Amino acid sequence: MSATSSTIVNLPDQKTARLPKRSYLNNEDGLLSWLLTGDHKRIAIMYLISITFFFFIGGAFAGLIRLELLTPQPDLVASDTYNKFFSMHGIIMVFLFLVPSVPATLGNFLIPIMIGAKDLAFPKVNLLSWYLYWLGGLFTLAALVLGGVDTGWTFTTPLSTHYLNTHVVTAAVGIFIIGFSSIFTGLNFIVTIHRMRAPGMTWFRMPLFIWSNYAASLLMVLGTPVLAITLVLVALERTIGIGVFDPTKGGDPLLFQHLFWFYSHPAVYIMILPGMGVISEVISTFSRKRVFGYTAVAFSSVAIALFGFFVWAHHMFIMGVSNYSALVFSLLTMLVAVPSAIKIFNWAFTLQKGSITFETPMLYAFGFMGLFTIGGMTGVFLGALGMDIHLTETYFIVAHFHFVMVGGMLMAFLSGIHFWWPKMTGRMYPESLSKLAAVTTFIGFNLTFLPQFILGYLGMPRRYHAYPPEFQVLNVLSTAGATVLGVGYMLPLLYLGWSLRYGAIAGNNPWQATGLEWQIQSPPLTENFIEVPIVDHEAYDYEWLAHKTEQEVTTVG
Amino acid sequence: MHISPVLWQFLVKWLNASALFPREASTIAPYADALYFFLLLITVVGLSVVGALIFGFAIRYRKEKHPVAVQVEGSTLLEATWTIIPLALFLICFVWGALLYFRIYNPPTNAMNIYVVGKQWMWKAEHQGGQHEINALHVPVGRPVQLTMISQDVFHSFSVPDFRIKREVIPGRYSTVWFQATTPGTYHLFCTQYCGTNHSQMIGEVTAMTPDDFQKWLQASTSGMSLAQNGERLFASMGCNACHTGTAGSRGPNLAGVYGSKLQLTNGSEVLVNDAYLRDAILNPSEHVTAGYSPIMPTYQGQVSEDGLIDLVEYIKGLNSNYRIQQTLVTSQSDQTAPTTPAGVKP
Amino acid sequence: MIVDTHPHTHETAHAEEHAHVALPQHRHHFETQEQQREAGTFGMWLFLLTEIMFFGGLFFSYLLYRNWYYDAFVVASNQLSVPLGGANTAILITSGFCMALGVWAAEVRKKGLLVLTLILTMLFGIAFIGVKADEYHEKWEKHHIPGDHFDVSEFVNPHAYGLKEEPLPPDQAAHTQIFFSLYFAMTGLHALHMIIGLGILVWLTIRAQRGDFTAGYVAPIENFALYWHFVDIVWLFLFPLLYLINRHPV
Amino acid sequence: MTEQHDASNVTNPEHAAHHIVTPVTYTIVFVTLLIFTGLTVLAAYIDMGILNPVVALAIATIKAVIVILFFMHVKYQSNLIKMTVGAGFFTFAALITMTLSDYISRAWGLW
Repeated sequence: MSATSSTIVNLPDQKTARLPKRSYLNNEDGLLSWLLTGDHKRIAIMYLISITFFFFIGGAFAGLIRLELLTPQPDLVASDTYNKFFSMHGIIMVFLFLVPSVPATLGNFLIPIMIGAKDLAFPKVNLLSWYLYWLGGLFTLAALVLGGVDTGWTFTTPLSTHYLNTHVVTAAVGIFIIGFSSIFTGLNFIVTIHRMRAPGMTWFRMPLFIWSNYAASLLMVLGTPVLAITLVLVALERTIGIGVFDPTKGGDPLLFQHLFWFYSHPAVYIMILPGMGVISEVISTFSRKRVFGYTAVAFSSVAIALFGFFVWAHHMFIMGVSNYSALVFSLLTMLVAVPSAIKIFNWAFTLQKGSITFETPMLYAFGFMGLFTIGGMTGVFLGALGMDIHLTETYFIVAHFHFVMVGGMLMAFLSGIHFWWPKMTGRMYPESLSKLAAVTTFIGFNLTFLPQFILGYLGMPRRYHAYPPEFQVLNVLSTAGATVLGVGYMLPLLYLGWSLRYGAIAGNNPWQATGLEWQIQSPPLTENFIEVPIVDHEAYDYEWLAHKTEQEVTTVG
Repeated sequence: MHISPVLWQFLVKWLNASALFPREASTIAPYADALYFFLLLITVVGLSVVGALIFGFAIRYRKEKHPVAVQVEGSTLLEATWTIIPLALFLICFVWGALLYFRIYNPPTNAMNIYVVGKQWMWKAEHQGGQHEINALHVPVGRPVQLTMISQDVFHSFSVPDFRIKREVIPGRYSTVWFQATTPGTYHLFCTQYCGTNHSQMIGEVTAMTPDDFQKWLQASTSGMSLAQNGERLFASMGCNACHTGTAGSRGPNLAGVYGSKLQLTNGSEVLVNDAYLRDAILNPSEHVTAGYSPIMPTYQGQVSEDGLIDLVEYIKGLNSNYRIQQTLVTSQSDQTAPTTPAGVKP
Repeated sequence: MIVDTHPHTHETAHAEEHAHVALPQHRHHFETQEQQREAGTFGMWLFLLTEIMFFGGLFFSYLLYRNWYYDAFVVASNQLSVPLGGANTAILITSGFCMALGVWAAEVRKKGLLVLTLILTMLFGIAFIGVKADEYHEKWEKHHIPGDHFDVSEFVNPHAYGLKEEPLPPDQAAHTQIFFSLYFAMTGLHALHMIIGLGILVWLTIRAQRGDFTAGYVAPIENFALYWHFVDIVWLFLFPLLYLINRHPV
Repeated sequence: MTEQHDASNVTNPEHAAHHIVTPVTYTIVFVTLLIFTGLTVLAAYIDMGILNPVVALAIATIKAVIVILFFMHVKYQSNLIKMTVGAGFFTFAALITMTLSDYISRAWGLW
């Protein structure tokens, strides 16, 4: 490895390299060995396949939405069909893709390995949560096949309870079940992180990926049940008419909003926090430096989780919450933005005095930082009370949360998938093609969603099937961007599939990263570690790694 | 709005011309836009700082240039800097936003009141003179207009982007918003809260007119009966006047001049009589029994529409004496004795 | 290959650190049984945390509407039978007591006692469900189940039904439906938890009969006891909140 | 247990010794719970005004705490478990107080 090369990738000699004879992938054969497995890595792979499946279903709906919005007239589909498009897009993307995306795939795969454990604390519960995910997914698909749901993913009462004739209860049952899948995942992570750490793996030696997943897990465990009970009440209201959310019977429709957003606001942190964990790992690895201000980044995750429970009513500023309450929630919203700012700057300063290379995961991470900054700052627009009045319920808010969820979370997810792909499969993805995909995604994303900010300020309401013609130019831009974005997302599916067979053999540690997961073989053994590791160094200790490599060379070589 | 007005006009005009910016057609719009530009500014600055850091470091410390990383633990000073500066900026945004919020949601006392009823999928506007409009709203420029809004079914949201105002229209509860249009013209009116199948058809036009034109419009589109007159008719036909006679010893409390007063209730609490209270007292009378009266009033839940409630509220609001109540009680055929239009609501 | 190694491998670690032989229930990925037991307890508590929040949403709805429609809540609440509710509280406490004894029996390895206490726990649980079913049936006959058949005439005109209550104005009487909605949602979900618990109890009893839990492996009994006690606690709040809002003559 | 624990294993500083609660304790708790149940019924029949719900909730809370501490062994558990229980009630309290902040202040005035 010459000092002037522009990459840190260090692959074994491809002529002699072989995948390990025994790994979690070939430890047992047959479909049943997968469907009944307790191995967190296999479950992670099953999750990866499942969420990819749902991602492309949700993505197809996104495509249809953008296609309809190409022209101002309601010409592609009827309005109730359009309403089903965005409802199914939201439900599938939020509950079946974003919430489980990083935790259930990368988290499942990596959390035990990163802390030096053989598996999650409750492997059977882990498998159960995958089955619950699918059961819930099947309910959602059933609602889709039977004719779809047109409540929007927010199930606003009394619309969802009294005024729609679609399969609301089926979808609610689906989400209820998926909620328990998410609860069990979170529960498993918390117990694992508390109880299963290897000797020497103290809290402040844990990789930041663990910290952020831990914070997200807390939110999953404490927030999701409130959504569950809310959906139960919605289903009861719809089937029996219990009146709790029905203004004609004395119920308060705003109560639904409170209970729904008590989960659904923390849910956005469930979505973004694990992504932030990925970014910490990637930035550190590709700048060969310990994350700047490790403690601050770790605590900011916990702070986001904690504050995350106290800001939900900012979704209801114009919905009739009391103005005093709006003040309090707006103030707290401003406070919750601070930890995110801390993270962004700490990542930026991690680059300082590093030795930076630009592999695909790093490109995605750069994309994340830029887009998340925009997403976060536009969140401040919406947190400022008076501005929120004009901006809420318009395309501004659509653009804002897509910047956070897609520009942030999905970028982080793709970054993580590329980063740990060699570990998960033992093979490298094709570098130049994946860089192309990263750039395509970034361009496509901005083209899709930047115009929507302008549309939002112009006042174009969200969930509109038809719109005034003067908004068309920006909508056409957005649709064009969505096409590019679609290509950007199809590419990884193709080349990652290709790499499963033809990718270069990665070896144990292609990035020369410090995490415990990189010190074992790729793909790992079922039991992860042959011997229980004892941790005697901080996370991201590149000197330790260099020292260790040196020793290996002298003793082995 | 501390930028020079010339610059401001230039900026806004230019943005308008490029169709990237909504018109500023209300007194609130410049205030909202000022905050918007401030937020935009700190976003651009923040993004530039982050971008500069990333690109700067990425170029300066790329592996070819800087093959060996120097480990840095962190820096409390730096971290404090980027905790405190964003926090301060966010707090400014909070205060500014809160001030704007109260500007938008605190109507001036001299505002002219228009009622809006939202239903799937149309907007009904009701002027005090009895002019009804569907999916349209005519307002005069230069005069504050307060909208008292309610939904008949689901959540809707009344949004006029060019005025920078928006407020949820809630089933079972009045919500209000106000604006003062500055420029005559027609503006989009949107329902922005998803409300079912034809959500995107629940649109309309707000027409701001010069006061003269507005007066002409009012006269041209009158239905002959003001809201209060409709209310009076309803008051009689539903038999309200049987108890609320306004005479001593009547079974219901005196309603003349009740609007705006403070009432002592039997449960000991004191309430301010406003639109919301009147509506609630008609629908849930036994929870709002005026001290000294017994809870004998039946509920009118489900018997009177939101429009009817608005008529009743408007009638009670303008009730200064019990003279007409007693008169209608005598004739008891209110719809045949076409009442003279009260001076205050001349169409 | 490995970072550093533990002085001994997983299997030998066991033999040295624990005098007794590893139990068959010991899972491979835990270092020690102690770790496994604590993980189990911790996991169970986290699950109960979700249950707190699950019922929490309902408790908040109750709090809100109780304040809004206090009079309706009082009248509706007085329809519930305090003797039945009180008896059910006692039954449930007794059931919980039996369960607690069961944990002790498992810990001191008395198989017969464990099976006995589990069966008692179950019987008291069934008794609770039985009483609850009787109360539900009464509500059904009186048309106090929310929905299309809900009938407020008993509250509007109590004297016709031989009740001594003050009549409630119709607009307030309509709000009794919210009370009954919450009553059925809360007690119904509570009863659902009981029924799930009873199902698990049957399975535990069969395993206890086989002697699974009296050889040092008590985690399932302990964790189930946590669940069962939690269900008790929910009832300890439901009873005063639903049955005892205002029982004193005004 | 703590002191005999493998010193190199610092991963679990949060655990406590396993404690067996005796039937005597359980019986005392059982009887206390029954007495409190009787008390709460009695209290409901006495008019204490605003204090009625306070007393009812106080008694219920005392009962719940007793069950949590003894029947559910939290008194003998590690701090981790105690914190977990605390976290649950903290979040519940957050839900209630923050939501109530809206409902209570709605009555304060129009703006």
